[in-house]
Amino acid sequence: MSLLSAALRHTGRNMANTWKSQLTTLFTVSLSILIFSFFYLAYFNGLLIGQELGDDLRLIVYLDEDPSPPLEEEYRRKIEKFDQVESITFVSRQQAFASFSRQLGDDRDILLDLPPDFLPPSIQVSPIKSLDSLSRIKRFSDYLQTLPGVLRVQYGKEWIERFYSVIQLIKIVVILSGCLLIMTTTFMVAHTIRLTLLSRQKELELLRLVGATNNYIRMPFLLEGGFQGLLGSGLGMGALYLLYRWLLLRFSGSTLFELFPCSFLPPATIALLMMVATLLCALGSFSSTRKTLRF
Amino acid sequence: MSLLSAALRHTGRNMANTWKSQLTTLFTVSLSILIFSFFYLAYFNGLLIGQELGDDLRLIVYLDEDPSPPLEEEYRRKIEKFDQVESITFVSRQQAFASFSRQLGDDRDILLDLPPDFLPPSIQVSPIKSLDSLSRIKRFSDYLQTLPGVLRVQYGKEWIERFYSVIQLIKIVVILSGCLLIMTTTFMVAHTIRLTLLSRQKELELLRLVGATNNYIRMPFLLEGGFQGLLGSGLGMGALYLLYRWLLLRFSGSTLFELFPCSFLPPATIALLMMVATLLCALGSFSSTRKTLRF
Amino acid sequence: MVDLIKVTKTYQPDVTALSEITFSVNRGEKVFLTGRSGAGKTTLLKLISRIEPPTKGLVEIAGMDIARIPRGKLYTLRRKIGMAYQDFKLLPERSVAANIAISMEIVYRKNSFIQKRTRELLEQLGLQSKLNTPAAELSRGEQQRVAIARAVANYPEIILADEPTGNLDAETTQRVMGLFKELQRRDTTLIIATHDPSIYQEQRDRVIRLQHGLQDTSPPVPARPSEAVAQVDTVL
Amino acid sequence: MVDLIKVTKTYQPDVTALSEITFSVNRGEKVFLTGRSGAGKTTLLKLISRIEPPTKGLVEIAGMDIARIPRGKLYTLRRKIGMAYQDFKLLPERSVAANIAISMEIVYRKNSFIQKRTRELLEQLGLQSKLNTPAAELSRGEQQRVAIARAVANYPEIILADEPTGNLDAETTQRVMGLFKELQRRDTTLIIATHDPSIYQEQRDRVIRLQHGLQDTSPPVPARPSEAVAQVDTVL
Ligand SMILES: Nc1ncnc2c1ncn2[C@@H]1O[C@H](COP(=O)(O)OP(=O)(O)OP(=O)(O)O)[C@@H](O)[C@H]1O
Ligand SMILES: Nc1ncnc2c1ncn2[C@@H]1O[C@H](COP(=O)(O)OP(=O)(O)OP(=O)(O)O)[C@@H](O)[C@H]1O
Ligand SMILES: [Mg+2]
Ligand SMILES: [Mg+2]
Repeated sequence: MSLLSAALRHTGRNMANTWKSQLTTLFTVSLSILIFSFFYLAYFNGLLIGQELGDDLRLIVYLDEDPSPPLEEEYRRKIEKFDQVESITFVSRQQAFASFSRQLGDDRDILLDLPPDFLPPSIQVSPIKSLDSLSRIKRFSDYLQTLPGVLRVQYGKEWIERFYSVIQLIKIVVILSGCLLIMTTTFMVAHTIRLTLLSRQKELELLRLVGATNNYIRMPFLLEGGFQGLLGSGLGMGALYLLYRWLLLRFSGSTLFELFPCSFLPPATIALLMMVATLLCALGSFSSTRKTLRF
Repeated sequence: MSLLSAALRHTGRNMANTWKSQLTTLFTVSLSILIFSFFYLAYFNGLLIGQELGDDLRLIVYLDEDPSPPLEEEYRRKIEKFDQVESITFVSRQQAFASFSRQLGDDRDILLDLPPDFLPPSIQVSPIKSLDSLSRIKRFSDYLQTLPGVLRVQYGKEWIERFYSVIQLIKIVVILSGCLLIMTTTFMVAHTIRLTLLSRQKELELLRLVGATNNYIRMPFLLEGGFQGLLGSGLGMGALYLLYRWLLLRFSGSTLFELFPCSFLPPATIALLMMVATLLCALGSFSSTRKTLRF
Repeated sequence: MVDLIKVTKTYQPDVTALSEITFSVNRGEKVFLTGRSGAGKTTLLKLISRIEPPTKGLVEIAGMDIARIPRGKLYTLRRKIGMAYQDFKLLPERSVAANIAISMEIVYRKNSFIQKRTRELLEQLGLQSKLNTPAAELSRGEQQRVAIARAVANYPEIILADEPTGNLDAETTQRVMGLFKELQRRDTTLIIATHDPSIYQEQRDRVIRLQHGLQDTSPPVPARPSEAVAQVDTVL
Repeated sequence: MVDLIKVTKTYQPDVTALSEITFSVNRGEKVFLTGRSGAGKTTLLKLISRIEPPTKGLVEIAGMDIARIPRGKLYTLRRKIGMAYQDFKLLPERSVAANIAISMEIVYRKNSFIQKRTRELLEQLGLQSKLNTPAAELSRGEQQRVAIARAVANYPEIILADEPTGNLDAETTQRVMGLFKELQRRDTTLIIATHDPSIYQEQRDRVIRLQHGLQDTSPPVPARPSEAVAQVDTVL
């Protein structure tokens, strides 16, 4: 009891005395959290956008004959056995002709002389979405090619390849910068703690010499670290939210946000990030005193 | 002369005495440079990829008649007046039919009954590439629509919009993270210098008290800062190069690097970055002593 | 209360600060520790408060071998001992009152007690007006008195004073010695390291003399002719 | 050489450390500055070396008003003055030799000179064996001697010694005083702040007495009866 109240008193006094360096630490923590969660948010939304972008991704399997219903069932079964798909649509000769003429628009007169069955029937397969689906789609296409009665399998190969390349690039950038940033953050926090310790080394040694218990000496560090972690991560998250709102506003006119749904981190993630930050700061600060309490 | 040699001696001794904190500083500088140049490299290659990706970007202007050569000249003149273009190609009815039948491949028999002029002639316009061209292309398209004899203007609207959205997203991520990282780097370097100063404050004060000139006191800091900046940025660049080589190797099998040309930063940029880092560190270190030399 | 048996202390690599020191101090006794600069006085005090471990030999406080105290329980020893360090070890940014309060705060003394005791000590040492001055803004002699006040504040059983009057004039020295006498009346054990013969010459207390780390058991030689007045030391 | 005219020093907010001090010290003279703890001795020395500016009054060194020296030229003043600080201001991680060398290195003395002078001083002060020991591993008295050695090493015109013998035993004090005498013979001006009557009692030098920041011009009263032996001070 008296330990806790003494620790609280000490923490308060220390923070009041060294508010400059305290602000520095707070700023460091906030910045680190901001950077980290910014990248996480970017990645999170990248995944969302990736899903959205992949929506019209489908394989078109041209057949030589309109399949009979039992054959349709057979195709469906075989396709579903190979890989998960989102939907399978059968397009008959008529449907193909109708949609082609719709696509031609004002030029549809040119089709007048053509027999309505000059286009082959097809199956449109939409595979399940994932960010690594490029090779899967290739394998899928190869498989479909082997099915009986299949003329040709077609998909937006170039478009898909390019799109997935871009997504892959984003992923690499995000992961690598994530690693670098975790390093930086760790480093900065360690640095800040070292600075704080250095400025209080004398005091810690003295406390030890006059007979304070280890807990008495370390408790204020635990509290201080935790407090800074909590406040810092709160500020960082706040800054991130403001940044997010600003971006939404700034680009609300552009096609970017019309096309893609953007969303902020879910509350559970925010809570988790803040908790981890608080814990890390508290423990980091607490354990950093170990070296000083040798003798 | 004696000043410089004394300063060199001091610098050497200081660095030998405090090699631990020196290593910390070095690591900080390296990391900062690595992070910064990594983002720069990502942005740099993003631009390259953007150019590459935009390559098949073109507007197709359908005409009602094959234009006569003077009309062709007229079109060309009008288009070039409106905006810079990379190329203008005229496609006659015949050429359009030929390329359509090539596209159909094995199914070309269906065209046998059609007259070879059932497709309209067109002009294919490739605008100059730039990363902000989406709105420009829209305006271009609107303009072309107004030209006499134009049936319809077509371009891969969706594809372009999506592609530019992704590029725009990358741009935002890179710019924002760039800002955050510059803040962080500045902060870390200031932090490190503060730590160094703190550990040498006593010495600086003493030197001042025994009658050393300001230059004598500060020169070692200048040299030390410069040396660390040079070495640190060199190491950072080295690390970036290794990272780059590793990425190339790691993804050499994937489509990413088959599609896009990837290149390292040009030597001039590297030299510039290193020079700036060296200067900044030297000056930062030098000027940080100002406060200590008050009395 | 304090017993040293054949204690040797060697600093790495080859400085023998103390060799084979043996003496004991009873409860309530006041003992002076003298010797030339570098003789090992400070080292001896550090051994007693276990700031340094002895290389050889046994140090006992109240019959307990202090080398046996585990690191986590060291505070029990340190609370018994009040040490006025030769280099003071004050916290420069804290006020005089805060510096003195430290030794009482760590044992959760009441605030009212702390304030009363602080004022009383400062008055005794002539520092009333400096109560709220940061320690960095004191003269050396004032700092020295604050260090002494901190050491004695919580009524420790043993007080180790290392050169407590090195920066003090004669009159202030008298005040400090008065404070020590008062504590002695409360059965406090005092060990005072000093090179100033004037503070032990006139007293009937025991003097332990060190010479290059060795215990000097020869009868004391007057350092300067004018001081050879009254040396009543009972060398052990 | 050193002239103070009606010098007053007030520390913010309300500590008057010195008021209206006037005296002058001639070249080659040795002057003792005494007074109780907190009387203002250190403050006075700080004013002379311009570590602190006076609140009022004039401080002249060699006829020059030192308040007029621009900040960038301060080193010319500081090189004339060697000061042994009361808190030593040694660099704890550096060796004894390196600490002493500092005052010579800054004026680009030759290495051979530095080494010779360092050895000579250490021998004179009985510290030969500590040449390469880090300053942090010295006893306080040893540190004090190193501080004195650094102050005098480059033969400054003026030496200010602040309590140079506070941590020294009688015999070592003699060595230090011997060193000072030798420097005086080289026409060095010495101002020594001390509270130890024994080091000025026996000398024929002038004593300046401070009392609560005021100059005490009354005839000196013996601090302790046993010391009222021979006080030959000529108070200004
Ligand atoms: N930096 C400072 N700020 C405020 N007050 C100060 C400062 N330095 C000294 N003082 C005060 O000025 C007065 C004179 O101090 P000074 O250090 O000159 O005394 P001194 O004669 O050297 O004493 P001692 O013998 O104890 O060293 C003291 O009351 C002291 O508290
Ligand atoms: N940490 C240390 N490392 C190495 N040697 C040390 C250390 N501390 C003290 N010494 C050496 O041990 C010897 C005794 O030192 P100590 O501090 O005990 O002397 P002292 O009697 O207190 O002297 P003083 O009167 O000068 O304070 C000295 O020669 C000193 O140089
Ligand atoms: Mg000692
Ligand atoms: Mg003083």
